[in-house]
Amino acid sequence: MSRRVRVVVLAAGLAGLGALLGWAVAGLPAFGDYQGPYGYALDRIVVPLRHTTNVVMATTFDVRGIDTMGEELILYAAVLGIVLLLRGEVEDREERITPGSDALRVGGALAVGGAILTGLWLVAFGYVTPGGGFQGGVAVAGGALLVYLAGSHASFSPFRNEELLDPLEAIGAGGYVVVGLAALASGSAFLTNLFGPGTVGSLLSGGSIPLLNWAAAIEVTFAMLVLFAEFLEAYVVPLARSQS
Amino acid sequence: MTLATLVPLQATVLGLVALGAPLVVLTRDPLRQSLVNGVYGLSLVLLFVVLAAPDVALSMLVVSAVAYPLVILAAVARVRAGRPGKDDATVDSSDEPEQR
Amino acid sequence: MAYLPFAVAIWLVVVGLYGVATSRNLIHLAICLTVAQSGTYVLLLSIGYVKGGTAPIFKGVKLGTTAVDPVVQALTLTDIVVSVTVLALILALALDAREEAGTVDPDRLAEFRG
Amino acid sequence: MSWLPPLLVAIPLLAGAAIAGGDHVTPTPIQQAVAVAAAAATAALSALLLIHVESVEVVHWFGGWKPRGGIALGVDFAVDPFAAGMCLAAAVVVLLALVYSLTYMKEEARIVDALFLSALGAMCGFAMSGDLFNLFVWLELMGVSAFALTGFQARKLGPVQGAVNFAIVTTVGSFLLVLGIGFVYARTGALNLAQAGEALKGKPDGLVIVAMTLVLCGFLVKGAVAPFHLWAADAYAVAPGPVCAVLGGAMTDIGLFGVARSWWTVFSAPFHGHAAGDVLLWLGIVSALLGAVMALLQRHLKRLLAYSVIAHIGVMLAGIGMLEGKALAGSALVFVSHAFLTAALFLVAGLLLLDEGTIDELRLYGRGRAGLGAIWLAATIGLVGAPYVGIYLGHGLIDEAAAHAHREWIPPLLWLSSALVGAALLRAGGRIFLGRGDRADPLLGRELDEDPVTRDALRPLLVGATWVALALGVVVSVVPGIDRRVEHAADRFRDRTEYAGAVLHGTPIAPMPSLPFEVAHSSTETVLYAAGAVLLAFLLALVGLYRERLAGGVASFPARLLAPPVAALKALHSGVVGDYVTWVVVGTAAVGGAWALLLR
Repeated sequence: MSRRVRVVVLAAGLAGLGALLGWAVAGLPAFGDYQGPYGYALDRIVVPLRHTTNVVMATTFDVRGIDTMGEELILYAAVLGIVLLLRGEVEDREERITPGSDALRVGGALAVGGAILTGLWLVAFGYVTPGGGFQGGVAVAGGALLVYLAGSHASFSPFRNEELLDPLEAIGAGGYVVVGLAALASGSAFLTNLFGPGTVGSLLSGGSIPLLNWAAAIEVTFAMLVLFAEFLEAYVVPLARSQS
Repeated sequence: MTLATLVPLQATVLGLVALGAPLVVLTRDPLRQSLVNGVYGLSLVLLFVVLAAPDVALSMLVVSAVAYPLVILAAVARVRAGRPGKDDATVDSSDEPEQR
Repeated sequence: MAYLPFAVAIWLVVVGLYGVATSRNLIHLAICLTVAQSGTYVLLLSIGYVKGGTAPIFKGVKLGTTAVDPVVQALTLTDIVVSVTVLALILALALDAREEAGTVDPDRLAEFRG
Repeated sequence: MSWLPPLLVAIPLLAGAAIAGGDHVTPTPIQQAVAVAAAAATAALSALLLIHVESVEVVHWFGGWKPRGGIALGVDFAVDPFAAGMCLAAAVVVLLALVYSLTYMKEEARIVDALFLSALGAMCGFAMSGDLFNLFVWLELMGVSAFALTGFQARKLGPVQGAVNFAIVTTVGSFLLVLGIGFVYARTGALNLAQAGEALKGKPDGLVIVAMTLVLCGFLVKGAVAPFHLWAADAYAVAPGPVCAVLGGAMTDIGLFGVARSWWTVFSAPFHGHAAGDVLLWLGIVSALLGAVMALLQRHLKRLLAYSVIAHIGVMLAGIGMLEGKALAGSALVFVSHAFLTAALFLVAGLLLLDEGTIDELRLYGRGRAGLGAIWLAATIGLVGAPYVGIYLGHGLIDEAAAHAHREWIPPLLWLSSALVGAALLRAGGRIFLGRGDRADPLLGRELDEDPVTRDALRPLLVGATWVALALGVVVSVVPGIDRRVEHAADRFRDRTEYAGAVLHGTPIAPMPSLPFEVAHSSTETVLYAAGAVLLAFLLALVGLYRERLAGGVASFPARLLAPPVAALKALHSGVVGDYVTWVVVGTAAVGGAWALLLR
């Protein structure tokens, strides 16, 4: 198809798709009138059973924990794939190192500390208040990357060490599966919550939820680090310099 | 927050999101687009907050403030660095005749 | 207002798909994909919204308070992670395209046809 | 035995993580042993599960969140013979591909083992899952593993294009699926298939029609059904042979499993009669014929095979779309045989690349080794469905179902598709292994680049894996008692009430009657159709080989007549992802429109 024909055909198709979706929406209850039983039941069952106050995270890591296992492995497989796609071609790259100014370093270090602390806090309290392994993991990885952006390349190098990152990432993804298998080995269903529910709304609530939450956090943090490192290698620093 | 203030707020944020999407799509230069996309991401964060979904809002926040920009900017930089001097990463208006 | 959020969700999907199908740059295309996907987030969250409901987090909120649906929020979280991974994968492929073909224009990548 | 299903997912996924994580410290042989052992264990456990579920439905509720009062709280795996059989087929295909890869894939690409395993875990999860959103998660995991497996040889334009088109089109397909899931959830408040089906009983309206369109089209994109199939040929053309074996043998076809599963557990509840199935039937027939014709126009072997996969997927979808027990059983048998035969053919293509450095039909003229030629010929005969070989029995069951439903026009179309695919494969085989026929054919287009294999592969191992795949695919039609058992399993698969009872209330299912172990007999029509198809395949192959040498008038007439439609078909498969996305959008709108007209 030439581009012009494509746009015409596409417009017709999108009009049709839009009409279909509109037809479906007309059959929905009005916004805010949702009455489905699933979420309602979870809102009432989960807190007494698990003592975690964040029902979304309890859903993510316990009630529908298998979805999250799949999700962690999606992230894992995607990062493996990206490594496979990108690592080959940048082998002969030259190392480009820019020493940052002292002020930049101090500021960078502070920002890094802040981001990493925020990330860890998000992970730690994820199943009590908003937050969780994914959100915290991305924040921690982002914080670690600020080191790189602040220009002190040397201090970022541990975060680029494949021999360190790959096993850690695998421990996060595999750890989730192992927690699931542990329950199976003890005679319960896969991913059964094995520990007592603990105190309502505290860090000791939720049984296995904190374990899975931390496994996810580890997986996400190191997946993101590998991801960023693969993409950023030797490119962002020159970019930052050329734009400053 | 009472319903009286929440509903107009939701409508406003929905309007922002609805306006943001075509802006992102129609910004054809990837570098500029990643900035517009960042702003669009923040409007989504606001929307999720007013839809009582703080966890999703947080996710969207870290994704649109950390993950997307880092990956996109790095990709843009690498695409541009690929062939020095010739910046055809942003060529999008070159509607040269095609034989298809 | 009764159907506005759903209409916005459809709009996002349609606009995003338009961008995907007409894009001349894989990076642009990948971002358009995330826009279309954001339509799915808005749809899911709007479906599970309950008027006057609090967030489904019962820290300092009495159990049994009307809350919005937690399930759609869990689904959206997964959906967001998927979107990040797909974006990164497509960008990695775009970089390969740049490397091997010297272009990131999907219309010019047609080595195979027929 | 309810502890078994999660293992089919956990074992390959954990092994995959361990392999990739230990990449820097573990010696290669150990990694490879772990990969092969994990796939073998998955296959063995699948077989065990398959035997066990003959007369029970194994339901596993993750986290022990059992349903309360008919409301599913957690996520379940519900395993019937079809699900377990799907796992077994996928595990065996992946196992063969892994063994083949040991010495075939590039040394630095060892991570592919981990990706193979994550794809296997995802396929098993998809086959067993009883939850809509969980299906989406496994579908994504499959996709993400496959994108990288497809594109990692990206040292050329082609692989990049193939992987880009694959990734973008299937991602758009998954948006459709998520939207559909959202609408189902909005209406029923359920993500569990059984519960959603119960809630939709007898309530067909616009929302349900659209939800069905989106969910099924999402799966059809994955299943490479026309007009959603365009990505497949590009992706297969560039993936290494063993990856293609997994893609074409199991991972694409599994999209149809999603169609069948979601139809018979959810959408068959609100919709009755044939109207809904007819759309699928026609999509299947169009795919079968379009794929077959496109296969005839290829000279790049993996691209040819990709279109052959599309054609056979069309046959399977037609069987599903007839909504009959026998026809569904036929589709399942076609799937099993096709999975192994296709894998064998892709593995032969990989070997040709290893031996000769190319997989171009014309460049390989007379260069293929005789041993490979034997495999190629046998697999082709099996894929046509000669009497009692390969997909024959599956075809036969579809024939019987068509006769039973007084739709006698269906079988000839499906057999024609098989014959055309067979002709394409035989023609390629004739040139490559016998060195017969014209040395040029303008209809086949230009040559495409393919990187030669640079490793010292252990050739006997590769040939051995290929023979095993061939043998498994050929014998399917003569396994004693297989037809009655698959039919029984198909009837169980179609029984929504029984499924819902087993999943939501733990009601035991009806026990399996004791079925005899005898080789299936098929109707006279089927024997005739099969013989005719084989004959037609050979005739057309000869025409394809000697077209130029035929008397001037005979040769030029069809060429002149065929040129415009051939050009149009080739233009349709433009290789441009924008076009593909456009067709996905148009296709979805058209399918939804058709259902809107038929079902209201």
